Amino acid sequence: MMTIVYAVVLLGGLGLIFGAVLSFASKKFHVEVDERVEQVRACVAGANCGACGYPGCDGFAQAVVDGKAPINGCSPAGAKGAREIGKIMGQEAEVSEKLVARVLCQGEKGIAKDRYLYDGYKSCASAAGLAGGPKDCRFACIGLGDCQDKCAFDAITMKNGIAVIDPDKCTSCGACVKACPRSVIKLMPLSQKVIVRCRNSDVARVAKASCMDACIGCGRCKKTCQHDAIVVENGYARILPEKCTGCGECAAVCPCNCITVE
Amino acid sequence: MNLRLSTAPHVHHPVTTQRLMLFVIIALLPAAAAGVYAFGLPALLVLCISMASAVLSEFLWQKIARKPVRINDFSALVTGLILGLNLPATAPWWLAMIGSAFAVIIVKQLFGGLGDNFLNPAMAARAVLLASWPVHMTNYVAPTFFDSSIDAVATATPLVKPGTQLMDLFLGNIPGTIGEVSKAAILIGFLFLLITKTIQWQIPVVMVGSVALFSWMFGADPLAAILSGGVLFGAVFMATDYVTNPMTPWGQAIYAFGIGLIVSLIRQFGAYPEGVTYGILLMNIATPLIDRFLPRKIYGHQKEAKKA
Amino acid sequence: MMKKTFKRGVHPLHSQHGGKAPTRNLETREYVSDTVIISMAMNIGAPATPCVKKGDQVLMGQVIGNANGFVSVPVHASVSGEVIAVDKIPYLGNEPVMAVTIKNDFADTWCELKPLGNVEQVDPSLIIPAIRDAGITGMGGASFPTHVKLTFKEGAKCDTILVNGAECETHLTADHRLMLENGRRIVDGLRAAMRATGVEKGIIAIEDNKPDAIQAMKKAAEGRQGVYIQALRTKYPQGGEKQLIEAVTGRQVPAGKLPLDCGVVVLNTGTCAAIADAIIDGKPLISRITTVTGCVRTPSNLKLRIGTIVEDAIGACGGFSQEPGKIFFGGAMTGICIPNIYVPMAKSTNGIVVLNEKEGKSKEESPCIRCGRCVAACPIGLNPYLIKVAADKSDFEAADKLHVNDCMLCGSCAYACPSRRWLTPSFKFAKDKLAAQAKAKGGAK
Amino acid sequence: MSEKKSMGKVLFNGIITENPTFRLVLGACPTLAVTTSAINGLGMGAAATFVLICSNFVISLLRNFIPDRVRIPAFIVVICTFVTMVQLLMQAFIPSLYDALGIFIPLIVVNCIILARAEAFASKNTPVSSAVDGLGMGIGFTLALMLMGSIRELIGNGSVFGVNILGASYQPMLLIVLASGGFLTFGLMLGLFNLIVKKLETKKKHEEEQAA
Amino acid sequence: MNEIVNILLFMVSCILTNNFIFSRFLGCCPFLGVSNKVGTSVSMGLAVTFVMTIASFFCYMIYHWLLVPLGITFMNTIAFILVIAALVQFVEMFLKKSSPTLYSALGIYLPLITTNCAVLGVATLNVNSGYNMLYSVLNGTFSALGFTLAIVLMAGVRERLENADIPACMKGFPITLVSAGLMAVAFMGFSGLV
Repeated sequence: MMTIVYAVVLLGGLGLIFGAVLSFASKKFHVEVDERVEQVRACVAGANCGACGYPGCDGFAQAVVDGKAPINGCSPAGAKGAREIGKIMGQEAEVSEKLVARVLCQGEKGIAKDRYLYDGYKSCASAAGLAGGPKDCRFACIGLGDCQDKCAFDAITMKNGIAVIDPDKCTSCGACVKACPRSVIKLMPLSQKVIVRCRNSDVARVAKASCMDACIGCGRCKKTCQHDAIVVENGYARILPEKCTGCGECAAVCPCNCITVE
Repeated sequence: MNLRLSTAPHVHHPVTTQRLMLFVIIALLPAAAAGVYAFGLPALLVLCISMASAVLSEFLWQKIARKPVRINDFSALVTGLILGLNLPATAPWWLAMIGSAFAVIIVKQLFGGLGDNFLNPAMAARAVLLASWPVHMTNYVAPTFFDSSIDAVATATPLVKPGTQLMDLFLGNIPGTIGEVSKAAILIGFLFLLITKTIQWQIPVVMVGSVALFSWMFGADPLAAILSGGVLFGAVFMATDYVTNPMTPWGQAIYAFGIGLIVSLIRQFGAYPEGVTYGILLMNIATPLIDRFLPRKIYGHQKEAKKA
Repeated sequence: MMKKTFKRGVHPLHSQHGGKAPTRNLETREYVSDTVIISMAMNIGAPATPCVKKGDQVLMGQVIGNANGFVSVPVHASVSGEVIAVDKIPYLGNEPVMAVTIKNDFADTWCELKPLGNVEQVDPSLIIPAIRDAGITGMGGASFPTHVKLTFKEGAKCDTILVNGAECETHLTADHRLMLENGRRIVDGLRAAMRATGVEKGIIAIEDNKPDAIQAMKKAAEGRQGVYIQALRTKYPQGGEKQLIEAVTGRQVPAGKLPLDCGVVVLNTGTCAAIADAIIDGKPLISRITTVTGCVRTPSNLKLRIGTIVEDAIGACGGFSQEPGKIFFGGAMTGICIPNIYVPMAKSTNGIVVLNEKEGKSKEESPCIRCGRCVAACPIGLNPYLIKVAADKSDFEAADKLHVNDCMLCGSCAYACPSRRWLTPSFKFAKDKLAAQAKAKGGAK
Repeated sequence: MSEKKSMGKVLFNGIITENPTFRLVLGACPTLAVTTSAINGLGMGAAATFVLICSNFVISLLRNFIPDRVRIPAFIVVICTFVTMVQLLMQAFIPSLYDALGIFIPLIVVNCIILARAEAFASKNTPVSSAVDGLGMGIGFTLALMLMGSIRELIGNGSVFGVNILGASYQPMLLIVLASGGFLTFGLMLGLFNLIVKKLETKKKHEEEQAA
Repeated sequence: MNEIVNILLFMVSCILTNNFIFSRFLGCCPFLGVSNKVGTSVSMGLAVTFVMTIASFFCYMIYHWLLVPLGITFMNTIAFILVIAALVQFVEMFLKKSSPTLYSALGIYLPLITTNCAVLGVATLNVNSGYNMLYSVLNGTFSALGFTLAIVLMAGVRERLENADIPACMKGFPITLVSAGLMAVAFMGFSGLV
């Protein structure tokens, strides 16, 4: 009987002492932290198991807010936790319209003329620095896959010497845009269906000599467009997405097949 | 005329991975021959099974994992041969087979294949075999030299026993694993590797020196310590495995010194009679840290370093 | 005399065939083609602006492109004749460059020259402007305007001018021939540079595989004030600026700084000769010695007018001996590939090397076996295998921490690699990206 | 009906989708240490399951009374109570198993699974579903431990649950029942599990695509 | 003299022979989780060493001076975990306020340690093995150093593996476990050393 009393007293005593000390300490040693860290902290499992590779749940929450840890990094919290964290972290991101990365080049093998046989390090950036790149057109997609390497979502494949982006898989993270040494990839609104797939600003003669599908800046599309949605600048046409209705008449008149309609 | 373009350099040293591996195999041949001479056909059988299993495992893995098949770089062959040379001649066929498969698949390919393994595959496999089937792995016999009049006598330990002549140790007239018996053959291989610049002298020399030093400190005969067991074989062929030793000469010296220390410790105080395998494995594990923490002098940074 | 050297490095000559033998012992030949294409961007810094137009008649040595700013030099006509085009042409870099094409009338009529006379007597303050007006840039490869190198900023202290006669690159023997045939001019040029800058000591450093050049230069330097000859071990990259300084003076160029920061200026032998030409004869830089070798019928050293088209230069050597697979300007360790044979050579083109299909073909990369050969080769003391991993992952921050910016792209690591990994290109990639990042950051501020 | 369905889902979640051992890789210490034989695995799993169910239930009951600031220590005390109960029970009734599991019985307290479920599930759900969650997780844990125990026993000893299977001529691979064998087996099984899950996912996706 | 030798041997056995990770399986969760960077793992190891030392000390006192006299030794687990939890939390808060540098180096790992079975394990082991106070504290310190050694070595290996071409299904935990297994094989070489 006494044992039970002792046990209870001990436990209660220890609990009281520790509780008092800790509550005192937590007031005394309080340090302010980012509000979002606390919110994220509330969503994780809180077991301090270390499975995420960060020093405890606080460390993980901090890392998520800093953008270092993935939102699904807490395996004990499961998919549900990840969604909640995603909500906290993604509040700003969801406002704007969905973008998608587009490759503005159709210079496949056989369509764009080759300048030489590239036989070096498999990187567009390297090839671009060698005598103006392996393709005659200096605006063309080089096709060695720098963007593919950087895409974390397997959205990019190299087909016939150019990059092709699957819009369903693209998350518009922009990694490929940064990776491309030629700036061939651009982020565009997903709703824009009519795209000029060329940005060759050479004069028409040179452009046509280097690629069959090069935009020569003839302006026929501009004349055809009833909505003033096309401008011709720097020797190539560009579509203004806010005016474009997606009718596709421009694509029909383009002599060089460089406008595509989805 | 279609010219090729690439970035510089446009010439390369003629040495290739394949050729380096081939040199190692050639250097291993004397030791293998000595082993087969000492222990007879069973030894040859063990070597063949071990090599075949290693190459086959590599081939199958690369096929299944849909990776480029690179068995022609000979690295699997080297692994198989070294593992075989680390087995006793009495090893059953399945032991050699499992060992090689383990070395190639678990220790090497699971980590990404050649160059990505952090442990020497043959060594790790040997340690695993030793822990799994201790009886089979330590069933050493005295050499028969194809002389049918000598019975194969089972002996307990490959290490030096009182009364063993140093000359016997050197020439290989002792029980032990297939490859490690003849020190003379190993030295021939070492010279070959040095001449072809396949390896540098640092690791073998420092390791042997360190074994001598520590066995002397612990009160054993340094010369016998070097010549007995797998010290020489390990120093020349296993500690020098490119993939698992440090990159810089100083790092390699530290690494080799550490192996010597651990080998002597285990031999003198540990439960195992021989510690070369564990010495090499443990220093393999420490290699990334050695590479990481050993400072390098970089051109143009000396003064800064002094300031800091 | 003690032979000096630097740490690590490789020996590409000992293991390579091709080598230097055929061109080393042949006297330099003069060759003039009927058309030259003179690029306006032959120096690091701002390109020159063409000041002639199609149809103009030009004289040899006449300025056809004006310098733009301080780090820029004028461009001169290398032949006399008619300008037949002023146009943008695709060249070796990313962007097309402006170029002037001149049809040679083979009269070689010089424009009016203004010689300054003997280098020991000329007014030192006139030397540097003369060097700039003569359009002289570093002729070893980097094409840095020489007058910029010799104009010291306030407070800079320089005690030595080094003349780089190491010629450590494979295939090239142009500097070797120059030293043998025109050693006096090199010494004159060095003296001019020394007098212009007030530096007391000039050292001409030569690798010991050219004993005849060492002898010739010793003779040429006899009795000249403050000029010394230093023999160096034959090793690549002995002729790299930083390695040369380390080998000869024992000093190191601080990371991210210029040689001047450790009190040294390095000039190429060809540059020195050009300086002498500019001072003594008043002639601008319109020709240079170029080694044309590899798969050509008669490999030779040619004295070519700047802007000579590769096809003509190869024709002057009897044409191709085998189907060419790869052609590059410079030696095999750092040479820059050309896309076709219709491009012109420039002031820094010290060699035109033709490899056949087999030699030119790149080998497939195999996995790194961590053999440490790259580490043992790197003259800077970097860890190439680690930098390569970081660069391949585009982890430029990590690459920066591994000091990729100290890499000078000498190619030693890639040469030594048994797995044929593309080490050097990936470093260049990382360096370019880091430079772009730094620029973007600077712009943002 | 929907209640029942969601209970089933909770249960299934613990056993397969979020299997604590193979999917979440929690509680690695006991997984590695006690799975030298199938029976040990089963025993450990059962003990942990008991603690999981009870602690989840109790914590869920108390969830509205425990102040937020001290909830972790409070949870630990609850868990600890049940662990001590299990410890005493096993000591009394199955001493051989208790000896075999040794220190890892008290260490159930610090098993991440239990605290993680308390924090992530029990403190936000009803007592009954918390208990079911505990049961699911517990079963998942037990199955994993038993599977690993069986494999290690089979390879390292030629038997499962003490019954010899591979025959007398089998040369057991002793390493597998040693410490290093635990790591190796767990690692390889985890890899295999990942492979299977991935295969299933791609197959499912493929079917969905075809259906679409 | 003999005692000193015994203590030395005891230390070696704690670090190498009876390594917490490779032969006792204690502290595996942080060993697997926090071993991805060498710097992090060093900090983690030192934090564990610190906590294990003082936890051994306090638990010894609680057990022998409170639980034993009261006859409620069955309460050891619950008492120990309370002591450890409170201790860790107190140290964490103290560090956070008093020395932010030390906190950022070590303190952030402290919460992880509460649920680290190595700490509770060492307290329980001390009781089970009947160590006196000196040996308890030594066991705490040196076992933790053994843990540190293991986690730092592991971190070195993992940093290297980061760039390895590991099959997709083996990435992360699986390959870490296999590495740990192979490292444990190597550590078997130390068996019988003491």
